[in-house]
Amino acid sequence: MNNLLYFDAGLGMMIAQGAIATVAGFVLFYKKIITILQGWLGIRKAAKENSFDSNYNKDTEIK
Amino acid sequence: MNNLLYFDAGLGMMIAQGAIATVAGFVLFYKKIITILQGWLGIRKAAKENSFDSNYNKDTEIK
Amino acid sequence: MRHPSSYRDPSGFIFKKDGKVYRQINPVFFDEYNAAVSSGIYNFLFDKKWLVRHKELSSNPSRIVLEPEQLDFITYPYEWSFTQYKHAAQLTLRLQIGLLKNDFCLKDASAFNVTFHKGKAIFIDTLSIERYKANTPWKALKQFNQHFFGPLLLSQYHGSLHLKTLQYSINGMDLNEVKRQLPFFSRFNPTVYSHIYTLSKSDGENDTNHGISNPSVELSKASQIKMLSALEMFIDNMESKENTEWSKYYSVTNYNEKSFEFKKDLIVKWNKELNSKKVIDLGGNDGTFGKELLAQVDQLIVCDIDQPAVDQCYLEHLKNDSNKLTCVVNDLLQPSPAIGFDNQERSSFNSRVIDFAPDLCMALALIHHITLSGNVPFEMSAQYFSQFSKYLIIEFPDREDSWVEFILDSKREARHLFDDYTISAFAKAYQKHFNLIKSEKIVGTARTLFLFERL
Amino acid sequence: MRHPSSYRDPSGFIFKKDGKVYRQINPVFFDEYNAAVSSGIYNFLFDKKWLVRHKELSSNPSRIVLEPEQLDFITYPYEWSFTQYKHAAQLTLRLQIGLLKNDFCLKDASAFNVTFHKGKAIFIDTLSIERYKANTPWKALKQFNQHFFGPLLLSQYHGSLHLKTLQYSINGMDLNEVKRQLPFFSRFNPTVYSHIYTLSKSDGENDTNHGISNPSVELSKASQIKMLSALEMFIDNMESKENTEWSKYYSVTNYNEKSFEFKKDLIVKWNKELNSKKVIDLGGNDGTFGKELLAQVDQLIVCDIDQPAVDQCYLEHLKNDSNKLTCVVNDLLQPSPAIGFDNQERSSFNSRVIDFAPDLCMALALIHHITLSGNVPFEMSAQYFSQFSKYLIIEFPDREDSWVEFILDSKREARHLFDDYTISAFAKAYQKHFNLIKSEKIVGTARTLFLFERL
Repeated sequence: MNNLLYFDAGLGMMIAQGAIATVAGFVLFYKKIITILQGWLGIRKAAKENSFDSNYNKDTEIK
Repeated sequence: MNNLLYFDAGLGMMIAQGAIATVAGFVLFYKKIITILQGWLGIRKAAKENSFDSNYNKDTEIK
Repeated sequence: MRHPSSYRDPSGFIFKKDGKVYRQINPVFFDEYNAAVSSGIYNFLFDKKWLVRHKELSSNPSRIVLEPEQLDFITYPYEWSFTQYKHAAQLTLRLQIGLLKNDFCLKDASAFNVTFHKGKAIFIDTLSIERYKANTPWKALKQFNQHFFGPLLLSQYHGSLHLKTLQYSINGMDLNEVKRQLPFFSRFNPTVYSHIYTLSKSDGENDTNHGISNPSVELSKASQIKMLSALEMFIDNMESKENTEWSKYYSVTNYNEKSFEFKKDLIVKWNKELNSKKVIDLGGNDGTFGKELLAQVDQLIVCDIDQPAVDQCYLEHLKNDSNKLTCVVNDLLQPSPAIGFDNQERSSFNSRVIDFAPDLCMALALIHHITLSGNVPFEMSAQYFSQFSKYLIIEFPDREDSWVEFILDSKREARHLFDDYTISAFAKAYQKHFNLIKSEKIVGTARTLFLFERL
Repeated sequence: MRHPSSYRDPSGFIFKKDGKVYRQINPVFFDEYNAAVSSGIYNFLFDKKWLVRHKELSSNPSRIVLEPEQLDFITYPYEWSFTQYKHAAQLTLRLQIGLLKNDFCLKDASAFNVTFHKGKAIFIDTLSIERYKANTPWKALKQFNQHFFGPLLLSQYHGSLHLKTLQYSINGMDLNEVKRQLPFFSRFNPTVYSHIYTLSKSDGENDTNHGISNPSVELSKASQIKMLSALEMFIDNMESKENTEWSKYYSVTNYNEKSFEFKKDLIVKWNKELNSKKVIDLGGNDGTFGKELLAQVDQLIVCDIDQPAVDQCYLEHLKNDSNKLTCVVNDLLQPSPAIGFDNQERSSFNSRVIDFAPDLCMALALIHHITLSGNVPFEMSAQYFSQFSKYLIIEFPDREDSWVEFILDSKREARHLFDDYTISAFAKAYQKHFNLIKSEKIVGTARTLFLFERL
């Protein structure tokens, strides 16, 4: 009954989002710590080429 | 290059068939022994309904 | 005109003329064809009902023309239930074994070479049969595993989604992909190990072998027969354990016995008046209702989205040995598309139904799924059904029906968007494409049966 | 006329008139639309180039009509390379996060809501944007995972076959199927575990929940943004390691530097004479040759069967920030079929190319694959190409070409069936559908470039 999904979000899925968000909070916190530590140690990742953002930002075309 | 397959059997595949056939020989031999043993012990599998053969054999329709 | 599905083999091709299908044989294949004729192998296979019958219409130095028995409705591998797929695989192996014993063989093992005719698997590519050269291995073995054994194994372990493989991968499933998805313990089965694991190693070898000369490779006929028999035996023992919501459907049914019989009787009565000879039941489940018409009709096609239900329908039918029934696994919300080169190699489900030209379409217990789960407006489904046949028997479960209630409940805050799901809106929309001949409420239910005639 | 792809959402639909696409909004959605307009959210997203621009054409109590910016060529998810798929997924998440911050949200997360325009991912389903109700979870999360995250994960682990998922499973991949195919260790990643393993448990629950009342479920906006940001970060870091024979192609190329430049120059020169503005390169690999035309044309579509090559093409193109290039993963021997309800919901690759109406088709290093690997006779491929454009530049590698030799060698005993693969047979067959304008041998190779004009 995949088709139900278009409008029916699925109750279990809605409930699960609380747990997913909590996990995500930990992940983001952890990444932040890592980034800060890397900053202290002078490690910096090169900005990725062709990231999603670069795609839109450098776009100078005039509509 | 899946498309090559229509005519190109693939050399490795051709060579492998010798080994596959040898394995199959063992499998068939083993099954035969089992069947004979089961015969001695009076165990007999019920003929399967809807097997491939029953499908064609019981067909009494006249062309 | 050459049929678009028939270009891969330079030996000849299928063409259509005045609505009939013919097969042309090119001179490059004359020797093979004549050898087969004089050995009597074609007749041998006709008698076994393994090969579609043909007669030779004409023969001259530039071409031979055969007229095969005409098939009304071709099903493709991705429309077969598990047991159908199994029987098609077994037919291919039995054919190869039978041919070998007569010094012939199959030059390919495409699953598209098989279809179902009079309810049974039948081989339809006559030009795949050629003379056997002593001690040569079977060059179609890997193709057999890619088209048949791989999809069957995966669907046995992981469900019938994998029987659809050829729909998106017309040349079969790469054996490395099959291997990857098999459970670890499967490699301890000698048949699986040798056919999938061993042969997957030779997949993609073409690229690296570049330049290597071809040594001759030998395999005795007896060994090849052993290999094929063991594989056939393995396939014969395969079983699908799959069960879906639909298999439970009749146990949690909304019908009591009486309503059930009432509905059956109504369909039989109405169809008797219509005197339809070709009927297609578009959401036929296991064929429970469709089969009621078998006594009246010449041909019945039962389709359903649910593989286990269709499998049940096929198994029942084998028991009763009817020659009139074709079973098809098909999701009406995403029916088999036209695929292959120029999207013309394998035609769509829709166009095959239109070619089949049924007198009557049945759509029982279907409209609420299409409308509420698939969000297809009534007018679109009406138009869809109207392209197939003159008459349509369609069942409308009203908002009080428990299935409808359940689906509506699941929409929650979007529920108001479906306020138009009513019997009057339904009847009005359908009457843009059909005349309403009659309708009758199924006693004891919130469902109504309609008989429409196309405008 | 209502467009067949646009029936699922009762809020409104797309229709075509005089070759232009319009969007009708039904009264049921007026409140949402007006709220979006007065908040300025549409303009905000237009400026970010995340949402296709539209202007309001008319408004009355029964309907509002929008005219969106017209897109010349729509690509579907199953035609995207890995990075394209990733960027489409990221766009959807960024959009939802951006909307949340402005008290709006996406009511669905179908991958068909995104396509590529001027080289960049763009959201095209304006009516998916509705007001956010405080503390409600994202109802499209599971759909997002079925359409985007699942296929991306599987293709990361198991290859780009899995990017084709939506072609045969138009509602996305069941998360249980995704889970089953993920490697064991993947569950130790918190993002994968929570989005795939946790949510898969709720797949299929609809059937059993029957009758349970709906408790209200809450999730704060800040938590939802965290959840989406972590998912977006994970996706941003995904990489496909896949490599196929084609990626090796330019390293084992049959060309020396000089022949390569010669071929480039020839194409540029010929196209200058033709003055084509819309070009499609049907076997364009990573776009090496197609891109030579960028200075001359307004629009270029580069297609290839090989996902890594197309990905390379897309990445290159992002660096150079061209607005003219569209990249498509497509197998010419089994191009994307027309799928969905009545096979009309998503149109076929062929019909989209015909609608795009290119001035010129290019088929470089393609004909030997189509003819010898795919066994498509010259006449059929000629007819296929002729439906797309007036002009055709096609490269013919003769029997002396090393690739051709390799393919012919692999046919072994069936080799004689391909004796007709010659430049004269090719030219003769193609002249049934085209006038030969000119041809020129590529120096230092066994290949000839032809320029044809449709009869």
